[in-house]
Amino acid sequence: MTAFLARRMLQAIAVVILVTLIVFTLLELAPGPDRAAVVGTAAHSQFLVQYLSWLGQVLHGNLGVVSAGGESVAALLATSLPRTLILVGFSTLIALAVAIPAGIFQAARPSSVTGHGLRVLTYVFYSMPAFVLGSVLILFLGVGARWFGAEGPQYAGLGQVITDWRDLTLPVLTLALGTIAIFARYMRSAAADSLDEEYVEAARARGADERRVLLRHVLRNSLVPVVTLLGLSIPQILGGALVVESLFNFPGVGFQIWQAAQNHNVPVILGFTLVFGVGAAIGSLLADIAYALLDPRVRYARA
Amino acid sequence: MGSAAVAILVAMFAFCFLGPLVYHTDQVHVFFKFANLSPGAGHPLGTDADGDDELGRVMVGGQASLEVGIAAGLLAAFLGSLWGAASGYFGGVTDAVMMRIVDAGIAIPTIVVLLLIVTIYRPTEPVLVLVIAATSWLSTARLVRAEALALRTREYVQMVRVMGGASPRAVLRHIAPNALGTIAVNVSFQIGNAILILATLSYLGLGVQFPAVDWGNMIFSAVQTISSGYWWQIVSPGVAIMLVVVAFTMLGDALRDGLKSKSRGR
Amino acid sequence: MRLTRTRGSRRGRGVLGVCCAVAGLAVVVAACGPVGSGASSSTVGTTPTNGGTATYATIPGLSATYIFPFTPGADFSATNSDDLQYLLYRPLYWFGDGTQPTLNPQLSLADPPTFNGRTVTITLKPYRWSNGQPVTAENVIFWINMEKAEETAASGADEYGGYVAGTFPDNITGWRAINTHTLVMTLRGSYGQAWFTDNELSQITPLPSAWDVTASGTKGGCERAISGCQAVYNYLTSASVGPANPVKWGGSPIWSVVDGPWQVTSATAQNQVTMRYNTMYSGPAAANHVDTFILEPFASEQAEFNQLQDPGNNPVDVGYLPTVDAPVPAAGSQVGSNPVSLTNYKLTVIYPWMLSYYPYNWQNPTVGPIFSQLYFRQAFQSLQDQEGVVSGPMHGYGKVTIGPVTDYPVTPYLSRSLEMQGDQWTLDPSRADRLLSTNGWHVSTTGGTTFCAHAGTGPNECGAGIKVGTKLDFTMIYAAGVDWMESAVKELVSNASLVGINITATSQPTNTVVSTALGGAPDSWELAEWGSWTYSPDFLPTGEELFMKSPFGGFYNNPTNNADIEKTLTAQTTSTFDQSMHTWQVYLAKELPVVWTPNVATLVESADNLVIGPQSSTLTINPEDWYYVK
Amino acid sequence: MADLLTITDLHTEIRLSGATVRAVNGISLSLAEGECLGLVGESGCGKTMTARSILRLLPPGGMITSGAIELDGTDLVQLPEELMQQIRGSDIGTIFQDPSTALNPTMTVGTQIAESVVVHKGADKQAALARAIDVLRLVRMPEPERVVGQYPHELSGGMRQRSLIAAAIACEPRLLIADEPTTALDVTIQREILELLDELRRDLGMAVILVTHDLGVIGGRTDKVAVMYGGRIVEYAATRSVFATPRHPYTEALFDALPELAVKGSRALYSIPGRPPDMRTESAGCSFAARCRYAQDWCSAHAPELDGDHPGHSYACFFPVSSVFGGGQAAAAIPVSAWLSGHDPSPRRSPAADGNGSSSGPLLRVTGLVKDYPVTAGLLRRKVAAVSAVADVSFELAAGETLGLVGESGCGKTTVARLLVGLEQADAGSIDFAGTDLTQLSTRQRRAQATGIQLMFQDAFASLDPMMRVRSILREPLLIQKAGRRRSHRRQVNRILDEVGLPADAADRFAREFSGGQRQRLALARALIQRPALIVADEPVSALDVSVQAQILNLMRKLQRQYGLSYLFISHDLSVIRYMADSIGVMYLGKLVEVGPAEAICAAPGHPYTRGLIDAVPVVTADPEAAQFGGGLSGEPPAATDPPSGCRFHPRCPLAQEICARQEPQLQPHSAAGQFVACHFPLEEAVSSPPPAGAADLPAAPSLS
Repeated sequence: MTAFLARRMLQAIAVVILVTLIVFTLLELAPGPDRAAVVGTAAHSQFLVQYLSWLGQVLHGNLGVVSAGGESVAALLATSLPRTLILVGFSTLIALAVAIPAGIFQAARPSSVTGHGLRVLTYVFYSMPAFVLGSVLILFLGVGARWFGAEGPQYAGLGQVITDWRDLTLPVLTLALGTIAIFARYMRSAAADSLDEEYVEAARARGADERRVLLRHVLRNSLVPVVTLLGLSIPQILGGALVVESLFNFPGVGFQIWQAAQNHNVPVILGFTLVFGVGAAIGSLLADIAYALLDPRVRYARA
Repeated sequence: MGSAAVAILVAMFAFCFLGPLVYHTDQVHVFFKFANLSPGAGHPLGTDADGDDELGRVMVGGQASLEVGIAAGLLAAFLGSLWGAASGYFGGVTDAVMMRIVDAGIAIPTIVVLLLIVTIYRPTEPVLVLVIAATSWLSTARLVRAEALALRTREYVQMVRVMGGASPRAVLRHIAPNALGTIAVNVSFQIGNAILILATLSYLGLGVQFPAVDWGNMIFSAVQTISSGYWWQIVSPGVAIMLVVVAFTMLGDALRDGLKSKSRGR
Repeated sequence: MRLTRTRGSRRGRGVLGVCCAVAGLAVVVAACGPVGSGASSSTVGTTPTNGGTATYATIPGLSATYIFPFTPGADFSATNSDDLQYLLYRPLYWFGDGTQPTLNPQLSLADPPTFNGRTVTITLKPYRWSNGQPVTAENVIFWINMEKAEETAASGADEYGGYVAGTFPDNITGWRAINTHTLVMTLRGSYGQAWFTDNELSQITPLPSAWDVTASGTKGGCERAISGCQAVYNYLTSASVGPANPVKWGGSPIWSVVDGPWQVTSATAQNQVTMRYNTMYSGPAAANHVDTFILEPFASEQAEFNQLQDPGNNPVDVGYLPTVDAPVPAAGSQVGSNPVSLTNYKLTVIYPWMLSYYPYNWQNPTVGPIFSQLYFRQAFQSLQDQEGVVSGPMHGYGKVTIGPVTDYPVTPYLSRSLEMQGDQWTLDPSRADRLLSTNGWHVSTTGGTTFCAHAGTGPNECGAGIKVGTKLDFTMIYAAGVDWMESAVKELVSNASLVGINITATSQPTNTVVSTALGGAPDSWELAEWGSWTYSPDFLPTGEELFMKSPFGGFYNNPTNNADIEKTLTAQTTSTFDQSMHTWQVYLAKELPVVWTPNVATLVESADNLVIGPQSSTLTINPEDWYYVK
Repeated sequence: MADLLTITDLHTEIRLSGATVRAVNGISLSLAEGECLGLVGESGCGKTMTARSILRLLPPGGMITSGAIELDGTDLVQLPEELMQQIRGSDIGTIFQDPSTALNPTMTVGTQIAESVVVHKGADKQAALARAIDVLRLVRMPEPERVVGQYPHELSGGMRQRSLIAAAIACEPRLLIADEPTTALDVTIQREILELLDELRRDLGMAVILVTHDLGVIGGRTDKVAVMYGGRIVEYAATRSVFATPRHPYTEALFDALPELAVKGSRALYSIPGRPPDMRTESAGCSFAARCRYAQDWCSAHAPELDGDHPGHSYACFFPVSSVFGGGQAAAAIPVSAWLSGHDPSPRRSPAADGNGSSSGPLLRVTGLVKDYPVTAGLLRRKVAAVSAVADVSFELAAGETLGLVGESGCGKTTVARLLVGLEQADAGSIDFAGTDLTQLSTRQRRAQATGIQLMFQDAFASLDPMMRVRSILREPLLIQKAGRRRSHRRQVNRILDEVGLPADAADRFAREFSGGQRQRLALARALIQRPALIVADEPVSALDVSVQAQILNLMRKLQRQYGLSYLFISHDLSVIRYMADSIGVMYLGKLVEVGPAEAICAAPGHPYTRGLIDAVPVVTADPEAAQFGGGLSGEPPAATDPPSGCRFHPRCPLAQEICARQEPQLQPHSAAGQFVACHFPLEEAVSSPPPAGAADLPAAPSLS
């Protein structure tokens, strides 16, 4: 297990280095002044020299500055990242909490009315761009019914952001619904595969009822691929957060990237992309660890 | 499921590409005086904020959505398959390096890369195809590599060596045709995805540029006035995009189920 | 010049159309400005109350980021100056009198300047800083020294965004305090009084002595000498910006010294700024007013509109209505009804003091010769459907532009005859067809591109520099994210196609459009639309910044016009100023140096029970006069 | 004794979208307390569906349409699902065929064993685990306290099956349904498991239904047998009676197809022609009529009833066989070694006699073959150990002969096959084939040599490209070797199809459209089309039903005669090896422990391991005592990463002494017959009564002659 972890971590480091390279290459494509804002005095030297100097700055926590004489990218990040984590965290938890039972249900009762209904809903949410979904939710649940705020929480304190459920609901819901659709489709297929396995038959033969079969046998086995998907989905979810944050005026990382893109603020885009990339690499690492915890075969086989 | 999906797709293709031959509208000129008319005589689906007939516009917009979506989906699947097959085929260090590149690419949110590229290049249809494909091929690469690795150990592939055949034969005659099923499934998902990405790009103002139009920017324009009650502007392209994306996804699901039962042929 | 953002209509976007503004010479005449309305259905009493909190939504995408009034170009925004700095640190002269963009003696720190040949005398009113010290002539010199130090040091420096090379403070040779409250400046030339007041003195914000420090508690020397300014500047700059500095604004020993009616009590890293009423404020105090004022930033108009529709826990009391969401007013009325979803607000309309147009690139080697032909500009303006854009995508909230001086709000600067004439170039493709056909062009109305059939400079010939076969085929870049602008461009492309003019339009971020048009190579663009030019802090609508071979005017350069403008700048009396303004604008209106586009209104929503009075066309706000009613 | 289970006229159907499969078509049977019933038949005959019907766990679309299943007087068919759940696991225990898939990989073994206790007895976690340990002890699991906390993948195949049995009996059910409990296991373990089931049945007084396709498994262990065919019971009687006088031609055919019995005669194995009936359509007559060697016109028009001419032995046939099979010989015990050493006079070999090839040397000579697989670990994937898959193996194979390689799973026999066909590179040793050392060839030369040696996999379906039509599959070797002109290929394909007994139109179909036996024919056809000298057949019949297995074995022998082929025949099943092979190599953990002429080895194994393998082969007998015959092997081979020192077999060897752990024995001549044995203490001849190898033609047992 430790060897597996160590090797997996080395891979993650390699991925992070590659992420920085890709980001830096993208930076090379950017117009000159923007590049200078990031690489500083090294702007005229060789690509590799520039890259290493930039990497050195990044390692010292210097992601560049937002604008001449302005705030540093790192500082901007420090204030916006926790918000995004709240948004993404809540939505992902909700998505998992809904998608897992929904997927299992669809697999267990594929031809029931509820099963068909869930399937249709899954397809609908899957095919709806986040900005449409968010706008519709605002129109009906926010502006229409006045149940929830049409704008994300604006508080400075994270504690207040979390407790302001009225304003937090719609952004979280928008992001969650799209994520649910992705996860539920996957969960359904994983659970259906699991239900076909002989050990399920064996459990039934031992007198386990449907509940027990689904909860004790199918759930954990079908979670294994879903956890992998979760790890791979992190960048996608963060990308979704970008649309949701701008729609709900929620000043998180995605929002800042989006603003920066509008203003061609390359240092901000690059700095944040780098952090996203590193976050995703870590997420994928965590998913693999979770995978190993869920599936004892991995734990031992790779040890 | 699969046949329903095909039926929807055929209908939507006919609607978008043959529809304008039957239903003639002026989608080029702007007539503010006809703006925001609700559905009725003359405009079965109403008009948009520029006075264009919504029904005709959904047809024209669908052409761009379908063209870009299909081209990007196919291209992504093609690139990803090549990369994945090469990675799985060479194995070893090459595989490790190629897959880490894919991992790194996946780690960067697609939308951010799109933002960056599209802010540098003017988003014309070919650029959008390239850009969407350039960010979507990664998942295919991963999938095809896994498939290639699995296929490489299949006994019928090993038989080629027993019979004295060389590796290219194993790849071309056995691995490739058998991976095609998986790739076909992936193409279907990729196309649906590409259409959605295109729509999201419209939200960020980076989608197809006027005078071209696609469903994404139709929806986006409509979403802006969502509280003004012009429901037909959002419903028409919204239903169209949903039908097509759902159909491609259903098609993929159906193909995958079919593949699954085929591989259990015993 | 100042970067502001028009409240465009595109939602989900942070970046909107840009307006730039530069100083001019000004004489003040009355006109009708913004119009209030907003029939509100709810039952609100009329008894004024004292106290309360007013939350103000800033312009979407532009939050308060810079508290030091000596603001660099990058932060030189309407939000920073109008909504934050002016409330804390009053400018020497206040522009915006009622709805007119003219000097307001009541709100100014000094009496109107008196000119005597090349000297100007400024007499300060007895204002006090919140730390009890008086506002003195030294405080004004502090600013002038600072500007002298920062702007002459390095050419092209951007330390103060309102600076234009060759103008203030380059055009004064001396300045000294005669006594605590009186200051005399010596001018380099004999400038027009209106121009020097409205476009030059308008920049000055007196700075408190408490700021003349190089570190906390270390006295600097900027009030005394230019040489002492750099260190002070560095210190103040670092105290205004930098990581998480907005949070430090509240309670800062520097920024809490104010002479305006407000004082910052707290600010968040997300740029939400809370202010409290400054009880030491020396200016005119209203009988009733709110005592807390909050600036709430918004990323997009859509988010702001959603918040207004569904106030939730933190209602916004004053905010903006996106044009796309505004119902079209009934014929004849200036203000329409509120959207049905906005129940507790009343709608007010401001027509900002600005000019809307977009330039031809006169310098472009390929299409410049075409743009140089007056018949072509006439034909092209005939394809611009100003009325249609106003009634269409602007939902009725727009005003047609007829010449280089804005016709709404009506000011004394506007020529009566021009105003009576109205738009001489309303949409008329057949006129465009005629103009082109009679000048040597083969006009295609069937989908082809019109081309020059007869080269030469004679009658019925295309004109100098245009070869046979030259096609009317243009590229146009325009600012992304402004709904009405996009529709207008679409319609223009559509109209142009009727006479065989082919326009390839591309939307780009506003900054890109602006930087390309202002700084790009001559052949890098042909037509570029970013929106409007806002007259602030240079409040006179004179043409020297726009039409004298200026990048803002597409490098239009015409000797007659240049001479006309010079006359306006040197006019010594109000009547000669107005006279020369009228002469100039009548000439230029015929010249069509740029393409006129309609001005779009700013739609303000304010809470039913909050009285905010008529809002200034200069976009400044006076929350110290706002009060709640019961 | 009252009947515990009574099934009356049970009909079970599976409704698919296009058709209805009548999986169980009116069966009736009964089972008393403590009784053991064998349910026998080919795949698809409905035996598993019968078992599933009792449990009421049918696949999607499956339902019991009529009939009754009474367990102790309660009709299970009518029972609500909740009550049925109470029966499953408590009154009825179930063992599945494949312990590797029937155990949940993400749950500990203990949790799964305890599951029924938790469900039915409401036991808490602690008590349930305690019970799990008890039950594990009952199934003789070593170190049960440790095993309860382990996951299935940490256990060997045999231990997994023990766990599965433990889970089935945790609630001491009164009825145990064992569905092919040993098919997926090695012979050695199969024996242990069967014995365990026997003991448990006696100790717990359970009734057992043993579902199997292998008559060898039920012989001597069951009280009665129900032979199923086409969803019906065609013969139903006491085991002894069925073994003594099978009356239904189908039962008889099953016996005849057994290679164990076939060696005795000079004839080829009997194979049942055709395929099992399509259960989607109902035939008017006897469903076996189409494949029956005694069928008359009458049979295909009328369906026979299940009755008998004397009580206790019923069968459904108009023309029952009486003693065609030779009467009572199966009734008595046939000592294993006796039939294994049986004389086979079939003239199937002797290449020299056939005039085929020179007698200058063997076709294949393998010398000192070694293959290790590295085991990597740690961060840098350093090689920390090696799996010694093949360790210094040498043998010879003459042209036209068959060498049988036998051994438990993991003994390295498949690796030998892969080395021979070039799928793996040997680490040391030489493979001398027709005068060329294959290990010295370049890749290109090796490819060209590939014509000479061909391979058949166990899983024929997996070795046939699912996307290719049969014609392309068969033509591929010709294309690769650029053999002949393309025009001639079609002719060759058609001829080879004919030779392996497939119709010409098979060429245009896909592999998935064929049955298991037909697919193995296709694999054989592909191997043959290049006219190789040697075919390496890796377990070619172990996935097939007995009847089909017989077809393939017969075909292989026919083709061998026809072409003078050599076979390297790999199997874990000694009886099949014995039927096919001229000489036998016995492998254990990568080592060849015994090699020599087939008769000699079967008659007088020199190595204790060979002895154990022979003893483990199930005996086709109805006699319980005969079934218990012999000691067999206990335990399972240790991991090949860390093979035991000295003689690798010593930890399991009953005769092991101190030297065995210290010194590795070399292959030594053992008998005059050319037997070689690697053992410090080789078995003396005639230890277990069979005559010496040299006297292989002597009758083995009185009852045989």
